[in-house]
Amino acid sequence: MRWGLVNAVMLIGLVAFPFWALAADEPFMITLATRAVILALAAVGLNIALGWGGLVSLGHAAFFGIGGYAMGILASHAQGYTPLMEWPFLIEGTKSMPVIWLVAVLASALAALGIGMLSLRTTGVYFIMITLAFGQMLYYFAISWTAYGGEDGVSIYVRNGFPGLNTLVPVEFYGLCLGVLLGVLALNAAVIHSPFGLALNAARQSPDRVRTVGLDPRRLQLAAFVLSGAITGLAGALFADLNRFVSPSMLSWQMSGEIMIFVILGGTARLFGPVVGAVVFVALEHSLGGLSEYWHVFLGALLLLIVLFARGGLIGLVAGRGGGS
Amino acid sequence: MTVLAAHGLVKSFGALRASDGVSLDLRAGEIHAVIGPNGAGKSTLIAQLCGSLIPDSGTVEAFGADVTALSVPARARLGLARTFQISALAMEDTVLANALLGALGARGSAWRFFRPVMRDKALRETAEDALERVGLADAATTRTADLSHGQRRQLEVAIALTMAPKAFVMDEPMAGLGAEGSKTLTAFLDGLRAEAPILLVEHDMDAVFALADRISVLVAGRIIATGTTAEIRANTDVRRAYLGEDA
Amino acid sequence: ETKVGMITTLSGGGAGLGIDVRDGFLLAIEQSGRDDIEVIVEDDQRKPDIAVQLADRMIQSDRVDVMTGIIFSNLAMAVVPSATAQGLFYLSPNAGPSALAGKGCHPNYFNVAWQNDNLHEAAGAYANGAKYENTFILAPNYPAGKDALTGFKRFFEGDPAGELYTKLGQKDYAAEIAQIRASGADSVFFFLPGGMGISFLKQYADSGLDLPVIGPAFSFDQGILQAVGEAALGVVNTSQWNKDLDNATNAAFVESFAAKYDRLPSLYASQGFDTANLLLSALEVADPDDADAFRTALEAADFSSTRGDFAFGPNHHPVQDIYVRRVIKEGDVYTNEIIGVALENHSDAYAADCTY
Amino acid sequence: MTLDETSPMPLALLAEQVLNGLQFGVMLFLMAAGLTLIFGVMGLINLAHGSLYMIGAFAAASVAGATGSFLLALVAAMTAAAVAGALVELVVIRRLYARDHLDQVLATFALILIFSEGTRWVFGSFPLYLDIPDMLSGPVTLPGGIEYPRYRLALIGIGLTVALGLGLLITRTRLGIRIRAGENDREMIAALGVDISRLYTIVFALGAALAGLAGALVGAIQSVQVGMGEPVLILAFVVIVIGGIGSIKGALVGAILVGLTDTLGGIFLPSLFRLFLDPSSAANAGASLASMAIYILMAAVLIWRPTGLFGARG
Amino acid sequence: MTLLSLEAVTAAYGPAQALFGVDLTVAEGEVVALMGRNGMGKTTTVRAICRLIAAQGRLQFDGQDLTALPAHRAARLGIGLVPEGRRCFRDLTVAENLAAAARPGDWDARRVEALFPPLAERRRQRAGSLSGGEQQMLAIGRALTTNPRLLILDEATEGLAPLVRVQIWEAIARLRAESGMAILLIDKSLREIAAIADRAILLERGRSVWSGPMDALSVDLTTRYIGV
Ligand SMILES: Nc1ncnc2c1ncn2[C@@H]1O[C@H](COP(=O)(O)OP(=O)(O)OP(=O)(O)O)[C@@H](O)[C@H]1O
Ligand SMILES: Nc1ncnc2c1ncn2[C@@H]1O[C@H](COP(=O)(O)OP(=O)(O)OP(=O)(O)O)[C@@H](O)[C@H]1O
Ligand SMILES: [Mg+2]
Ligand SMILES: [Mg+2]
Repeated sequence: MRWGLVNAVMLIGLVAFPFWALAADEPFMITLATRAVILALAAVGLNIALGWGGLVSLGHAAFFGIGGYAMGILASHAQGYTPLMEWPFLIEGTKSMPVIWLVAVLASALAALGIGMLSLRTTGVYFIMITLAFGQMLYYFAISWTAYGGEDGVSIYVRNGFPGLNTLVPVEFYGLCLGVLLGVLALNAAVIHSPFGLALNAARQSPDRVRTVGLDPRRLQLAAFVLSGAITGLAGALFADLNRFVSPSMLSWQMSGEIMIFVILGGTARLFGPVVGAVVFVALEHSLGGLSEYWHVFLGALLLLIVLFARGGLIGLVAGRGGGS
Repeated sequence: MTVLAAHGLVKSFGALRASDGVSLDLRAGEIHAVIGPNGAGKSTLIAQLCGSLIPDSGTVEAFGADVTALSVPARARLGLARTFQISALAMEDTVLANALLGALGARGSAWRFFRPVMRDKALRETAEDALERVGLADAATTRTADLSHGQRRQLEVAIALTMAPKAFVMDEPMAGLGAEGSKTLTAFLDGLRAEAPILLVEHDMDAVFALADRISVLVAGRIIATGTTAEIRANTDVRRAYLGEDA
Repeated sequence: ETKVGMITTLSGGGAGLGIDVRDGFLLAIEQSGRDDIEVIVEDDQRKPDIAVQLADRMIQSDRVDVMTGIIFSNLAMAVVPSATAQGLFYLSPNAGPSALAGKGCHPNYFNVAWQNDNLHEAAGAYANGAKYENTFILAPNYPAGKDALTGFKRFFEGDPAGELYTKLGQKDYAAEIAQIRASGADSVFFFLPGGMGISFLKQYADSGLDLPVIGPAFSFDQGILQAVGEAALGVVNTSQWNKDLDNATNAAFVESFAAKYDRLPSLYASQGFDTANLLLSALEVADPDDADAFRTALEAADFSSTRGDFAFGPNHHPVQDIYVRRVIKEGDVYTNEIIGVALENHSDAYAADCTY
Repeated sequence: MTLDETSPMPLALLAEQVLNGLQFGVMLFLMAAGLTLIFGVMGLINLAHGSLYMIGAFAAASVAGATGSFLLALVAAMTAAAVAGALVELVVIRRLYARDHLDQVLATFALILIFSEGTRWVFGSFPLYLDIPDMLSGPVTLPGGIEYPRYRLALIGIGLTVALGLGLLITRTRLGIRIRAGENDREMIAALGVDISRLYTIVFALGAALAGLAGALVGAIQSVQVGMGEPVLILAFVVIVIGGIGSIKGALVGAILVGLTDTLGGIFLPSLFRLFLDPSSAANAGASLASMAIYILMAAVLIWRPTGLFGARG
Repeated sequence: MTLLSLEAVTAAYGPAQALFGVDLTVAEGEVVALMGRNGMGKTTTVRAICRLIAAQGRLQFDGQDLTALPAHRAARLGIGLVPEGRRCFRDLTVAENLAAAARPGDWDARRVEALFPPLAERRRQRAGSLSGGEQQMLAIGRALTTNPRLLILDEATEGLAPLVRVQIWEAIARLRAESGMAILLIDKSLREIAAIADRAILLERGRSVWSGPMDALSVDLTTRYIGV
């Protein structure tokens, strides 16, 4: 099928890209690609809630930011040789990515559980807005959280380490992020074809039906929301590591909006939709930036043309509608 | 033996008493039809029996236990299968996927994240059997939204079948079916009562008189009569309030 | 050939500041007549992650020698530590967060504008001179806002009648103004950059309250004054620069800037101009490839500043006079005149914490 | 502080603050009314509503600058925003009614980019000047000795008048009936012979005009600058969600609730924290919580009533 | 005189074709029944006439080409639709439902209320809170207030209790008798249709397969195409 072809092309492109960049002596292109891959990961996370779960969350920056702060807090303590907490038991900071990832995933999953339990009482636009509300609460909290820099955020000077890799080398860090993305995509593919995926899909379309066969749609959706939040949280940790910096802007509603734009732009409920969306958006941002001081106008116009003429997102445009997941 | 029963159900929407002390029971092996004018509270009664509405007072009993406090899924897991007055289906999915959902529900859990559902033989068999029985086997890979109205009603029944329930509750399964469709479905339901009793809400009097072992007449939230087909046909109140035939 | 990477805010709400810094900077480069300096200008959209990305690009692909341009403290915090850690020089034309002045200072980081607290400290000092005893103070609830009130209180000898942190980006100050009225304060100090300050001043002027107001230059600068209009007339503010500062460099700068861009230069333009001149002066002596020599050349600050005397303290932040200005109307244009000096040869409070 | 920890807030000050909250709420209502109308009638999530607010303010500032008349400026603001709104509806939105909500989100997000940077292109990067008209400047003394800005009183008056007018329009006129009918079933109203496209353009332009009016009115006491619309947009969304989407009454109640919460929260929360924290930490903690207050309000309302105070639909 | 005429009309929902060639005419003052089993395209034909779905072929109303018109213009030519599923404006009151699309003519809210007395008693009640039968009456009344020359009734008795059905059929008969309005009728109950319709058209898989006077409709045809 054509969408299968699109996925394959994307995959090959992502893997081959750094080789091209190295050959063309464009090292920054690798960093840019890393950014795209990480944002894609965040969007893949959102897509699970939004695309398959039908949960349009405008608060995913919360998880992105929590992941980011997990990295910022742990690494800044490790960097300053100050313990994270001494009572009731001693917790030290760390500069090890695997540990940071674990913390980021757990923390954002926990947050998603709490936010999800309350938000899932509502549906539709109300759900959009209540998730936004929780996102904004965390945003304002982070702004005034002086212990970790408030609006200025937390800087770490050197990227964290991953066993067996030199993360300071752009290609190696790119490879690591791509690995994570592909792993998560594989997980995503498995989940949507699993019994859980089937039930989640039905819960989006007809919660009453799901209920009458003896399943609880809200619990299915909550599980999807938690999974989604955890993945976006992981992306947040990587993003913070890419920038060696975390600040409340990672928690802002604009960030939530951008992640959502990636998903819609690429095509909702398509495995590679968010990846296409993020890659295209980052590429546009990069290539239009030099065009004019007012390049946002052109970005806007392009996006507008895409929505008007590409039903079902860019993947839909290329691969045709229907089929999909 | 009583399979499902309502005891003195009261449910108000604001000033309107949609159920005003409704008591009724469904016995093993029977089809019990509930008829009554539009807005009499039939769907409201079904919603309370299945758990999607909580009664203001009164109790619901299923399979010998008080289930008034149980949720819809919990009652479904006990063996209560419902079809909707307005089809509630996963429209973007295939017909088979909808049936698989029922089978999944019957199994009691959807918490499996990795094994592709299509490769689960047991599930597929249950689902395909049910489709076969209602005559939808050929449409298994059709998108549900592309089904005709009548086929959707058949799918509703098929999903109920996948659950191998101990009682069916059906809200106007014939609505919108043409004469032919009604005849087929009537014959099918006739056979189904051997598997599990059916509480049937229906306006199609031909079907009701052909199928029902007992009939209850609900008017303005109250049961005004319960009896055999012959008794109801003869009841002048019913004729005046509902059938519109000269008494 | 020297490559300079300028990351600054050119789009969105804060764009006016970045544009002025850029224009001032480029004016100085142009006037130097040197064609071996390439300035790469990029828009950070006021987003930290974009700023970091641009910095990465400039370092990795463009291989710049010196970076500059950032307007906002939070963006500076995102870019500067990692850029200097990679051996680049960073010359700040505006933001001066305390974290980079004290413990987090770096030998390759130079601030050509001020440490964030400076203008607020000067306002505190001015308040003493004006015999204010219970000034009401307010600022947005974010690190620069807290630095502002801390800076003010560091020098203010009276007892603030009230201390308020407002929401970042807030535009309606009716509630705060009512509190000021009720507090019995004898004056008001506020730090509300950008649109927040415009809103506050207009609403304050309309409220009928006539307590004297002081603030740092940011809310009274050239780019913004026209939008505040009459409400700003007579307000006293503190600044290290004004267009009427009496020195030859400044006179030439003001004239050439106005001639080239057809508007009066702002504080930010002067800072951009000075930053470029500092860079040019160091390039005369050494090459950035020779980091130690280049650093020494920068430390000497051997350039003529639009502010008159200019020197770096031990933490590479300015030691300079800070003036008191008043908003006046010249013809149709609102602008400032200098009415005195608030602090002479002022450095910052964090220098002692800085060890390289 | 003269407002020391133990003495209660003077009644006059409290009254003044309540007025402030009311005024803020009433302005939010102007934004929210258009948004809720557009959402309710067309099912459209219009993120570009904030841009229309900005367009109103810029149009007002330009016209006030050129003519010196505030009244003309208001007319210009409403006209410019209505025209922009109608254009947007005709050129873009019209093609998206049949689509997913999410496509509308993406399209209107793109419109924000175009409008914001386009405005900067035309008007430059510096804020514009727009001031209160002389007639309405300065304070008046209200009963109880409260000195209150005349302009803000006028805002409350204008806002409530618009609310009343809009309420009558929606409930009493044929246009209003058709708008609500379109909300229920847009295909059906067309099948009965009502030109739904024109109705939508009118509603969109009406919503836009209200946003433009709000932008101009608020622009006179705030800054007229690029990007001014988005923070208000978010607040307007909060308002309509609290009130219940599609309900004008809900928008009014929601707006006033949000206005009061925001204003009074900023005052009382720091005082509350002062009971058990030192003044500086109290100011800090209070300010932090105050900035979250309306979001907490919204979350609480939705958890309690998942479709807002007056909403029926999800 | 022919009011409505369709020739070789086709239509599709996205990729799925639903009409393959429908021919149909309704003359002024005539009552025509459109019949066929479930999913044969009756509602789709109605949607094509009302311009709610894009259709190809020749569609004319009163000599005017319908295919170029948007839905509201078609309606204004004098087509009044009572849709499948009633679709009253549920948040509007009865009176507002009757006002929403009213156009000047003989039929106003008063006359509708005279035809359906239950509506008069519920003028201020939300349509959504009416019983099914009352909603059906409202849907018919709403179409009448547009003063149509052709009234289209799609399943006007579906899901109604027998007593209410009788009332609806009586009203339709009165309409025909009193105002001589042309009516295009879709319904499942052959007996009632037979009593009122002049002509019938049978649909089978999106095609019109038979058309003729009501009394020429043989048992053979009805078993074949309707299933009774
Ligand atoms: N959620 C609700 N809120 C308010 N009123 C309701 C609600 N649900 C049902 N009603 C009202 O309760 C009454 C009974 O409705 P119900 O749907 O049970 O009738 P019914 O007998 O199933 O009618 P029908 O034969 O038309 O399906 C009606 O008047 C209906 O409008
Ligand atoms: N919205 C839709 N999308 C896709 N296919 C549709 C849609 N509506 C109807 N169809 C299909 O078009 C065909 C004709 O349907 P239509 O509703 O016109 O039938 P009908 O004769 O009115 O049937 P019924 O008696 O059940 O109302 C059917 O095969 C149906 O499945
Ligand atoms: Mg019912
Ligand atoms: Mg039909």
